[in-house]
Amino acid sequence: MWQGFPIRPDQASTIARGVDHLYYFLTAVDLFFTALIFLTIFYLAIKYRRRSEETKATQVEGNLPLEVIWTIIPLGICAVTFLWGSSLFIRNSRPPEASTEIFVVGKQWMWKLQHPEGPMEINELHVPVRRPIKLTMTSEDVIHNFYVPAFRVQKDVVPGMYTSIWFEATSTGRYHFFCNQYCGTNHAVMGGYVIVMSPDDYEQWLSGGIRGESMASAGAKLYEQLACITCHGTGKGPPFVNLFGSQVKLSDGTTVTADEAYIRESILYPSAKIVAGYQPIMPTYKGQVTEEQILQLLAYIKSLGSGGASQPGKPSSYPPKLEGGAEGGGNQTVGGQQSPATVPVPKGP
Amino acid sequence: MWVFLATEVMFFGGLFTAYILYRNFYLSAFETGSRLLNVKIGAANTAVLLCSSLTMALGVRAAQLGKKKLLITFLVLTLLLGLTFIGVKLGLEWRHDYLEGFAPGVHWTFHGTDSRHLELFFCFYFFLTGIHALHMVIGAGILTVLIIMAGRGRFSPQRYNPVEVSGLYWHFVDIVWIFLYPLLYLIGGRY
Amino acid sequence: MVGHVVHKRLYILVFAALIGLTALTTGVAFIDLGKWNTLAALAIAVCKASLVVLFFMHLRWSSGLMRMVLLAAFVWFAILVALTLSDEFTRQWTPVPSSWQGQVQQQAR
Amino acid sequence: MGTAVVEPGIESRVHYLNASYGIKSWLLTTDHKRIALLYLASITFFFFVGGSAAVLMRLNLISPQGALLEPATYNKLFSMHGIIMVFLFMIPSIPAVLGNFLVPLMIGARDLAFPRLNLLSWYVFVVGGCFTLYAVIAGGVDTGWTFYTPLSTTYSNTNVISAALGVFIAGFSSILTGLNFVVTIHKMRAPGLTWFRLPLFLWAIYATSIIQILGTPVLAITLTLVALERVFHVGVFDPAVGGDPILFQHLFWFYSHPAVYIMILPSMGVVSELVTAFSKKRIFGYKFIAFSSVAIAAISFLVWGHHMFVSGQSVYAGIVFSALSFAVAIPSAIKVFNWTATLYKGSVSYQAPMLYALGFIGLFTMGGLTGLFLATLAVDAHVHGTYFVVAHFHYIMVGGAVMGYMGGLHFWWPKITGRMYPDGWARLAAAIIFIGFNLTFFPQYMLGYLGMPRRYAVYAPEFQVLNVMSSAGASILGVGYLIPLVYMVWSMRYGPVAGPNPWGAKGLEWQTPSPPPTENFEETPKVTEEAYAYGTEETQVA
Repeated sequence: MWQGFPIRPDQASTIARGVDHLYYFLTAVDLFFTALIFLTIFYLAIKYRRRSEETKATQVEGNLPLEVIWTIIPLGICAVTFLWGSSLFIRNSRPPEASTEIFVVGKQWMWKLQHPEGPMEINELHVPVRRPIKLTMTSEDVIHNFYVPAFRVQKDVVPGMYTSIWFEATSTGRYHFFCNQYCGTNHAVMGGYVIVMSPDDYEQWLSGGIRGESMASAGAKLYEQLACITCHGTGKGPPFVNLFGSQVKLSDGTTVTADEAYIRESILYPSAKIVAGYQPIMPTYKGQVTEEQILQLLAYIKSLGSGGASQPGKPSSYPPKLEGGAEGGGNQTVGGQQSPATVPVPKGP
Repeated sequence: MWVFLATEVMFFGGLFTAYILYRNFYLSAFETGSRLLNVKIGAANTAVLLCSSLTMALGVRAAQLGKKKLLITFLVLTLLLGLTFIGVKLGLEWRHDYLEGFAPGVHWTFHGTDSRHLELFFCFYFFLTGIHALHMVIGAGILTVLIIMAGRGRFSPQRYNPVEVSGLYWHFVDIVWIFLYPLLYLIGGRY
Repeated sequence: MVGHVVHKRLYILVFAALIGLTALTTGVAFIDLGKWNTLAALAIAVCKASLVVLFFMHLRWSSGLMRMVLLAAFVWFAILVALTLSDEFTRQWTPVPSSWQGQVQQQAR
Repeated sequence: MGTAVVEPGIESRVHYLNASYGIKSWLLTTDHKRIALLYLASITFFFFVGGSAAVLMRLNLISPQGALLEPATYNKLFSMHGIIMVFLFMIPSIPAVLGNFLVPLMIGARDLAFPRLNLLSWYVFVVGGCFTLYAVIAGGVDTGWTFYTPLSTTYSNTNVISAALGVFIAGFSSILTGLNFVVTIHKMRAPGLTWFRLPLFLWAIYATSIIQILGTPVLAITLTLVALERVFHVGVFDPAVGGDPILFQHLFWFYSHPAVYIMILPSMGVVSELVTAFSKKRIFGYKFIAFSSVAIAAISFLVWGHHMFVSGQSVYAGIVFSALSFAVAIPSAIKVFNWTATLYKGSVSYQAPMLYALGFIGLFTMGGLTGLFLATLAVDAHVHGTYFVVAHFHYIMVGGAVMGYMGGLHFWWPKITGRMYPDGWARLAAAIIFIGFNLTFFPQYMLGYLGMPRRYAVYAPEFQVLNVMSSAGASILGVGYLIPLVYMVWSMRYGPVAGPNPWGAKGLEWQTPSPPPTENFEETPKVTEEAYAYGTEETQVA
């Protein structure tokens, strides 16, 4: 890289190198054809310039083999690029199983980033090097976009749904991130830095300074504060143990996967999907919980075990029998990481 | 004119796309919403509109044959039927839905199961029928002009293109309703 | 420029068919056919629309050009619907995994 | 050249410009040529309004902290720049000005199929323009030209409704124009003018009209929904009631991607005319260019999802749209190769229109090829929404479409006014525009890959060098656009008389006097030869 006049951002993630290679390939194709067209035009334009008013053109109507050739060649190049780009994209879209999950909430005009272990950051994200990080993102107002050029990843952050990206940083340092979907007045300053640290530094950072409680335990508190416990802990409402990732049978006979979107919807709009065997008695929590609190509740529910992951390939059915799932809490994993807080599993009175 | 109708197809097409999408997302709410509409009035109005299409077609035929009086009669009939449709739609149905509190954003009092998706259904209900009614009103205006022109003897078997073109427009609006009626009123089932 | 003059009786017949179909579609809605309700309603609507287009709008006697225009409009509408839905209905799918193992899980669910 | 010589040939003859006088004779005209000039005046006005917004933006970006504007002002400027340039300049530019003027002339007709509808569409356009200008004067819009929900429906406090209404109304003007062209080209061709004898410009205009007719209504209904949602605070894109903001993007891009081809296709048509006329040669591969226009129009409706690769759209839809987007590259490549091959063994001369045409081919090639980066999923996931995109579409729209428009305007200027512009100045301006353009937008490709997001009023200091380069280029580009304005206006009165066919070009429009009489042709011409029949016989001069 030329000092002071870079042609690409730092390559700081496992994804970056692959994207850059494809980019160089395309640049080469581009340069080749641009040069081809420019040189041909210059050559023809000079060779066949009108030397005098009398110069006559020789009429050439067309040439079928030539047309076929210059249809096939671009077609071939396009096909190669498409396959290359798509396969790379698919690979880059799928987070590794063991990713650490960090929750991101965008709002006009700041980023709130929440670590599962507790610390919440604003416009700054500390991550350890060489560990896959998955960002699960949502917005409180308009569409934003979380973009880290050095990692070559971005994704829109859309209100009302969860989107995600992942990356694995390869070298320590500070890397700019931006909001890359126009979001109103202060769009241009809605950014910050990803700070990639060595694992030791990261542990030190985690343990030092303002250390909030873990998301799951905050969620557990909410579970009691918001009185979720009075129904979901007593059997009046469906229990949460091993809920996440399982298949839920609904009263209208269909089943859904209990993913983030489903749980979020059920908190905000309980009557949208009613679990088979239960009454639609839950009030809406819209306006009473923030997006962050929803994420905390989500983390709590995930910490109670996930139905999909507990038996790979053979998902547990839901609702499970009440007495079976009581031991589910405690040391379950959140997104592949040991949850530091022990979450008490509420039992019915 | 056919080219213009192609434009209109895409105009309603955008709305229908959105409708199809949300209906699949929120099936039960849309079915509930559909059951809240008055199917009798809907069916009656469909019949009224079909009648007006018939009189319009007969009107075009009268113009082709150069029967001036018959043409005016049929045009007036078409206009009256069209106005009946608009009257029933806006005066009766919309008023009723509004009073019941089914007007999203303006007067919404429904607080049952899945209220917000129902709101979405009623958004579509008002947008779709509203834009359709707007087309009807424009159609009524065109008919009025045609009646005046016919009264002045502007049309003949050689020159009746405006009548025919307006006829196409009127039938197109009819077709839109032919799709709206089942999509809005019947899709939830009445059993 | 007198176009095709259609006999009055044909119009009346078509009209009768339209009213009949309206009654039918309303009636069908009162019978529980499950998924077939929607399909029946739409099929009947398509029949009715075709009747109007073919007879009232004289498409039966029009040139091929008109038919092409109409066809184009519907093809374009189909493009809009199909490609939009191709996104919306596949959004929950997870991308094909590197190891293909997740795919098996996906199918098992 | 500098003196005003009153040639008898132009002043004594009755033609469309001097057939009648007075404001009323212009405002109530149904003559397609006069309507074309009405459009020319209005879009030139909008071009300079939009252009001055761009100049202010570039000035602001000289410094990372923003040299002179508040972020809110900057946001309004780029929204205004986008809305005005796209909807009020680019989309009507070639179709409504050159198309209006040339379609009847090229097919040997007296006027368009619906002359009054044509006038109506100009008025509709002006009303749409007024709504948009009102939105600007009343405090601006800050949603960008894309009107993304829920920013536009719920969170923006600016004049979204009147801007959306303006675009909506201008859209109807575009629909009416397209409709008029389609019917005219179908029904009013001179005897002997079969489809495969049509000038390629008409093929391009025809393909464009199809897009206008089938695409614009979807934008209209979408913006209606946005406006209704703003008024009633509840609507179909609102996430609060379960609506999907991404659905808006689908509906928006269903029109707005093909809209890019509304801008570029007519330009491609113009270039086909210019390259043949100035190399005195038949076009290479007529049918390939003609069908590639239609193919581009059709495929353009299948690719809109490439604007949404990182929007939360499903990965599978992304793959489908990516494949379809590559498909549109093929017909574009075919065109470029055929134009280049047309020069082969020609007799090439370099008047200003040809310089614009060659500039078009070069810049369009670069713009088109960088489109491949954006159609490639993995690369787009990095450069999406950055200055790379900005550079790419400016290469297509300004480097491509505006170059073509300028070339066409120069080429047919003698036909429109009956007088020549000073060719030396015109060549100079063409060169300045080409250089200024590349200086402005090439650095933006690099900025984009470095990761500078678009629509930023202030930016990180690491991007400054390239931004300053770009701003410097913009000032050259601005000068480049002002020169033609001056000499074109000058030539209307003082330019030397051109004669019916100053370029020795083929095509029916050159067989009638310049400026043409109101009824275009004394008698309906009969066509007996293919388009671009250069070299068969000497061009007849009427």
